[in-house]
Amino acid sequence: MFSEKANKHADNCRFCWMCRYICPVGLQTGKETNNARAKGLLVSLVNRGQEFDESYAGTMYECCLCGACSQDCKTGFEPPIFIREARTEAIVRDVLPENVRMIADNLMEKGNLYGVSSAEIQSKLEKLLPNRPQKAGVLLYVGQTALIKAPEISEALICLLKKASVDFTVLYSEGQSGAEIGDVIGYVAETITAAKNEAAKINTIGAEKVVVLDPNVARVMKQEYPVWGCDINAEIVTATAFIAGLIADGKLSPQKIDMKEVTFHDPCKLSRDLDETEPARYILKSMGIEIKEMFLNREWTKCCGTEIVKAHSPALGALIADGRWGDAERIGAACMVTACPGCFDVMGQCVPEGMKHYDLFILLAEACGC
Amino acid sequence: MEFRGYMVDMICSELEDIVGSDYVSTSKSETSVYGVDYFWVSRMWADKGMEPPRADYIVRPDSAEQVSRILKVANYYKIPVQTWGGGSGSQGGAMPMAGGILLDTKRMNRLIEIDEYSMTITAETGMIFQTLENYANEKGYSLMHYPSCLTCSTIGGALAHRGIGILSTKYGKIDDMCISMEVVLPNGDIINTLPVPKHAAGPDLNQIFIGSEGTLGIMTKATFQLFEMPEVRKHRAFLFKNIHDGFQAGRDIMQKAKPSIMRLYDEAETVSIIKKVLGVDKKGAFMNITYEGDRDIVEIEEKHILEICRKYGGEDLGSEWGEKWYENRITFFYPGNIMDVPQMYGTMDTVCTYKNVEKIYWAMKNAIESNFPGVRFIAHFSHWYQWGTMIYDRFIMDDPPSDPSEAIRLHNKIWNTGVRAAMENGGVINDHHGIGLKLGRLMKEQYGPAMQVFDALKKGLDPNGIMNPYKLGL
Amino acid sequence: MINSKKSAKIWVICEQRGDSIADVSLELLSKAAALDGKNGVAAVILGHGASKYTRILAAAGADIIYVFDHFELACKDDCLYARLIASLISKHNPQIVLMGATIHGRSVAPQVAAIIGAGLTADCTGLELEGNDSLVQTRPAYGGSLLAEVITKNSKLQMATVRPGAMPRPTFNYSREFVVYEEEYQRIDNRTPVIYGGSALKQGASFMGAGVIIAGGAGMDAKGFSFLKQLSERLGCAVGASRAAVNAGLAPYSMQIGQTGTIVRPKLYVAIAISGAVQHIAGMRASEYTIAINKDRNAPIFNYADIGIVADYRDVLAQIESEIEHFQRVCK
Amino acid sequence: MRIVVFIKQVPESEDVKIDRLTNTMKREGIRMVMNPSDSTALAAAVQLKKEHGGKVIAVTMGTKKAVEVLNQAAICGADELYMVSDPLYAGSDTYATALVLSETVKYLGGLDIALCGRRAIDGETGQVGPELSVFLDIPCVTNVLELQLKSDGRVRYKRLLEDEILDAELSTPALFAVCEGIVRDYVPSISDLRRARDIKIINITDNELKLGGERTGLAGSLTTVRRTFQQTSPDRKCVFVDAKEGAKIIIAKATEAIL
Repeated sequence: MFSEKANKHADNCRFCWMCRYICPVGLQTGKETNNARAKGLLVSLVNRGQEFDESYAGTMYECCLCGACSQDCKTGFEPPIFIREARTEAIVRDVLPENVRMIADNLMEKGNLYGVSSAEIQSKLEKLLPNRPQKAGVLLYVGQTALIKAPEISEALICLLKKASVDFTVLYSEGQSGAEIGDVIGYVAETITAAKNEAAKINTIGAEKVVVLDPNVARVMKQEYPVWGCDINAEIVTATAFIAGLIADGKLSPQKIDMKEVTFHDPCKLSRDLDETEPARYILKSMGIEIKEMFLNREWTKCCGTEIVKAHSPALGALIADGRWGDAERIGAACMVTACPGCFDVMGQCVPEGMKHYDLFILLAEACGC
Repeated sequence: MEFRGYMVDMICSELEDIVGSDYVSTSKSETSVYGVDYFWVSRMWADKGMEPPRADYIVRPDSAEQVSRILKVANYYKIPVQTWGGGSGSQGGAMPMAGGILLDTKRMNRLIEIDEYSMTITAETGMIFQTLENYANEKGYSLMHYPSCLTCSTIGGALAHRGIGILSTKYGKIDDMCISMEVVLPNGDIINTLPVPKHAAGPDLNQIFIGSEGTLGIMTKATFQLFEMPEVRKHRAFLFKNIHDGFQAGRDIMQKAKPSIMRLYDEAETVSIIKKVLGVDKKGAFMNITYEGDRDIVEIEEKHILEICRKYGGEDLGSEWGEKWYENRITFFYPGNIMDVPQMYGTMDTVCTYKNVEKIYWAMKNAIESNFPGVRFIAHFSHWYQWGTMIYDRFIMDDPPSDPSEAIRLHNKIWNTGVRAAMENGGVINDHHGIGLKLGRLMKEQYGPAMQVFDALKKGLDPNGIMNPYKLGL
Repeated sequence: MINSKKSAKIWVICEQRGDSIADVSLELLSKAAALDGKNGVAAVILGHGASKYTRILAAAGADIIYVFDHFELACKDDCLYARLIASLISKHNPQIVLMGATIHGRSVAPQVAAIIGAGLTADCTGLELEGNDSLVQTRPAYGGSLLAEVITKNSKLQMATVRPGAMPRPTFNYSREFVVYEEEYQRIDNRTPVIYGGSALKQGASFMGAGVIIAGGAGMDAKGFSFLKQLSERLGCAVGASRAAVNAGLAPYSMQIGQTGTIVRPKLYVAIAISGAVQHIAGMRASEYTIAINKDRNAPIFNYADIGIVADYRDVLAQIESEIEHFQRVCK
Repeated sequence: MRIVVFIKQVPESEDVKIDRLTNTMKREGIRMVMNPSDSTALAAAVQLKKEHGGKVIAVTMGTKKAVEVLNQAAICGADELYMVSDPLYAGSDTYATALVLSETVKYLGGLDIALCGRRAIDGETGQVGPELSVFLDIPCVTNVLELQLKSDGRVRYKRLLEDEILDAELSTPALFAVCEGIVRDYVPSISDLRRARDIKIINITDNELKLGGERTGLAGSLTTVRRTFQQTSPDRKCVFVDAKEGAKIIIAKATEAIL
């Protein structure tokens, strides 16, 4: 059963392909089911009596929820609304494809995509910042992707915070923020409960600022938490914005790095949803790096493929990432910088011959002599 | 898992053997999605939750070689092959009416070459046209082919139905832009047209396949000319007392200048659509003109255009509305702005010489409005030539019969009436949407004995008649 | 001859409010007299100490006044009132029974109608007599975008509740003659609710009789609303809020104006940072004069406004601040 | 405890467009939703159930399309769903509707607490609740803001009046017509949604209620809409002024209105 809102959006998208050219999945797979129109059409057909079977469900997960379609829509329709609800419907009707069921179960049982135990996550956090301060002005929220898939980024960031002598700590009991589970099972009570728990944990630290490393998490905390009634009594700041601030205040003074033909890949959530396109560019500039922009940049960025897609369909994830690498190759870039643990992990798996791939914070840590 | 039959599975495994099992699908969700295109009828079916026409196999090859092998299999089993690019055609050309194979070209989306010296770009035809445009833009060029479906259609789709873009008045239709092609013939042979379209080596092969709507073969690669980005692109809008004055101005302008866009809206459309999207609340015939290129040349063109419009009493609305139209050129086609089910509607675009333009416009308007109460008729004139112009006329019926087959019969009757009115007065069956499923029946009326040329091509190239049955009247 | 009147054709069920009579009851008495004075107009008044209102009811147009005066009626229990009124009606069989479309009236009237089996039209804004007997009742439909003309059928008694302020102001004639019937009250059962007391809505938070209402939308912040509160105290006007603002926690629900809140019709309505959703328009479109303030020139609210100000509301509030001294000088 | 909630499907007010020729509502492209105050009533019912146990029984009367609101009700926590629909009942006014609903309640075996919205945003009469209470011979309270069930089976409630918020108490069975209050979309859990899928909607027609055609539908209605027409004064002509000018006008008009 879809909400009235979802139905309205689906019924408007079902015969309209206008955003196809911007859909990272559709462009790479060339599959007709991979565009907003197809997914809207399927939802509307289900509402008109067609059976919602496993093949429908599978289709709904071949999407990054990157929001490029909403960004493109001239009349303001938002496919992610009904695609998310269709995912919920798939779970309710118990028609999840095996590969998706696996990550859905991980999220609901372990609170992360990868089925890592909370004890293990805690130990990772303890390793990152042994004997953390109980209270601090800044709380660094790392997020599961950075913890499990890109620990080097978390380490670099922590090193930078120390270098700038920021009074910060981390949350050893980090769990599911609602970002990943919300994309996999939809915005249902379970998702909101997870978010509420996380908000409560964060509030125990009593920090004024929560610096969020993972843009997906930052987006959910900034935009969905208020709607879900999960109040964090602190300012939510993305790591890029926070670090850019430290550089501007002279708390960090990076050395020039000699790199040519560098392009920057905007994380969807950062550029489209939080419209933070400049802090990352400012950080690169501070290292004397000049950016060779890809044709699709800033809020028009093309999604890397996302951790979630990679988790349930590795091949598809890689295919989508290839598409983005192609954009970089065509403009003659020699290396790509990303600023999101997800992008780092997904793009990292298929770096083309002769190209290099860096994470913004790792690069900066280098430049700051960490 | 119901029993599907030995041969059914045999064909499936042969197709999987060609393209790989990931790229052959018989799933409910995929066949549903490929069962609805932009054709009003298919949308009406979907809106009523009716079972769409389903292909038996969705096949997604990624090279001409694979296409060739697929066509060989199809010919052996004599099963239909419908080619699907973007599916955004309004004439039902991509609908899998005969079941069998639906061949989606979108995996063939590689950029082959950009020859900046000869100013050409070559790519596979499954590429979304906007992507091709982006690739050209990355190098500072453009194809200058901006149809409203730019972002959703494929290169192959534009070629297959002889498409047109809003800048056609200066840069031409797709058939003017295409230089050379690779085509897979129904028997599986892969052929190339000559490297250039202008020669004295017999008729231009390109023009046989451009507009063939997948009935004579499958285009797999195409080369187009590139244009430099214009130094300036200026917009201007005018309001004429009536369309007659607008026509005269348009005709004269075409003899003197080369605008890229020239669009004249009839009184009805001026008050409806133009008001809705541009907020121009005026009575009369709205015309917006765009001219572009090197600054100094453009200034001269502008001088002529202003003079001519003044001569015919066109009120100069300045550049604002023209710019506004250009910004909104695609907005017109988004949900909420464009007609949609449950309305019944259609675009009966035709093209003719200036002599016949007004005759046809009034003939169609009267034929539609007098024969079909409750049907509105609006038109604009948006692609101009030295010798004539295109009439983009639409009919809209707000509450069509709810019974599908009744609705379809009425739909066909309206189309017959409108298109015949055009043909009887020197217009043609269609200008740039193609024939597809919608107008096939009227092709013989249009061509008369000349139709045998197409029939002969069809028989010669596709003896088993497997290529996109029921389309193009072939 | 009026004294000889035993019965009346049109009845108005009057409502006691605090220690006076609700304006709408008086409006209805005058309207009833205007509709068909010669066949007599009766007023029914219930409450504790209700007897003391007979003169003003008569002055407004009542020829006959039925009074239920008993301390047990002080609580204004709708169900109890309904049953008393119904029994009185079935004793005298009037043709038309009118009542104010107050919260009380819109609860009592339907219960009366159901007991008697009478046709009832809610929240009318117009009443006319057609021929001699048929009451043509006009009421807004679809959030006020249309008017519906309703007539009663299959029922001798025609009932309507009428929107406060919809009828002309009453004219009073204290020399009119009238008869009063003291009706005897005896308790029916113990279903009467126990009242623990009421918390009066704060000054400026009640729309009752408010000549000026200033309403804020979700486009405003808490600071803006607290400014409106001060303003209401200084101007003596009421403060309202849009649904969005209420949902955003900027104002209590009791202050919500619209289809899902209160429907108001002040002399002056000022809409601040309210876009003008259909459901809000339904609640304020009857206002005599409307001034809208919004950043967005295309906000629908402007289609319903006499004066439009395209600006950030803070700037306008600042301007009002500076204007207000002058206003208070005028009041003195 | 049997808590019966009466819900109605109404057009989403944002979607209502009037056909200026026929002076009726345009039907196409309209989203149908649960009447706002009804969904508040439903939420209150589910809350009562959570605190005191019992069954929430959702009843709607209308066309077949109205099953959507019943499904919605199930998601929000209703245990039984009844769809009252019969050609005979078409065109019922508030009186006839209340009669049909009261018969439905009797057919279903009575109730302990009845809840409904204070009024539907399409009809805007608010009469069905009070009329229904008479037919059920139970007391009713309208414009209720909040209510809680006490251990002695009585209901303590807050009622919004023009000038005050009343705090009172009433014995059950009784009917409460609740205000919209702050309507928040209910966010269901996966299990809510699964549970809802398993609840079957039970249809009730005149075969069950045996009211016949005289007392129901158009025939049984005591009022009839003779015609609909447009407001004499439609949208106003808006004059735009700047902030300073505007502030002056506001104060001037306010002075005039208040003095």
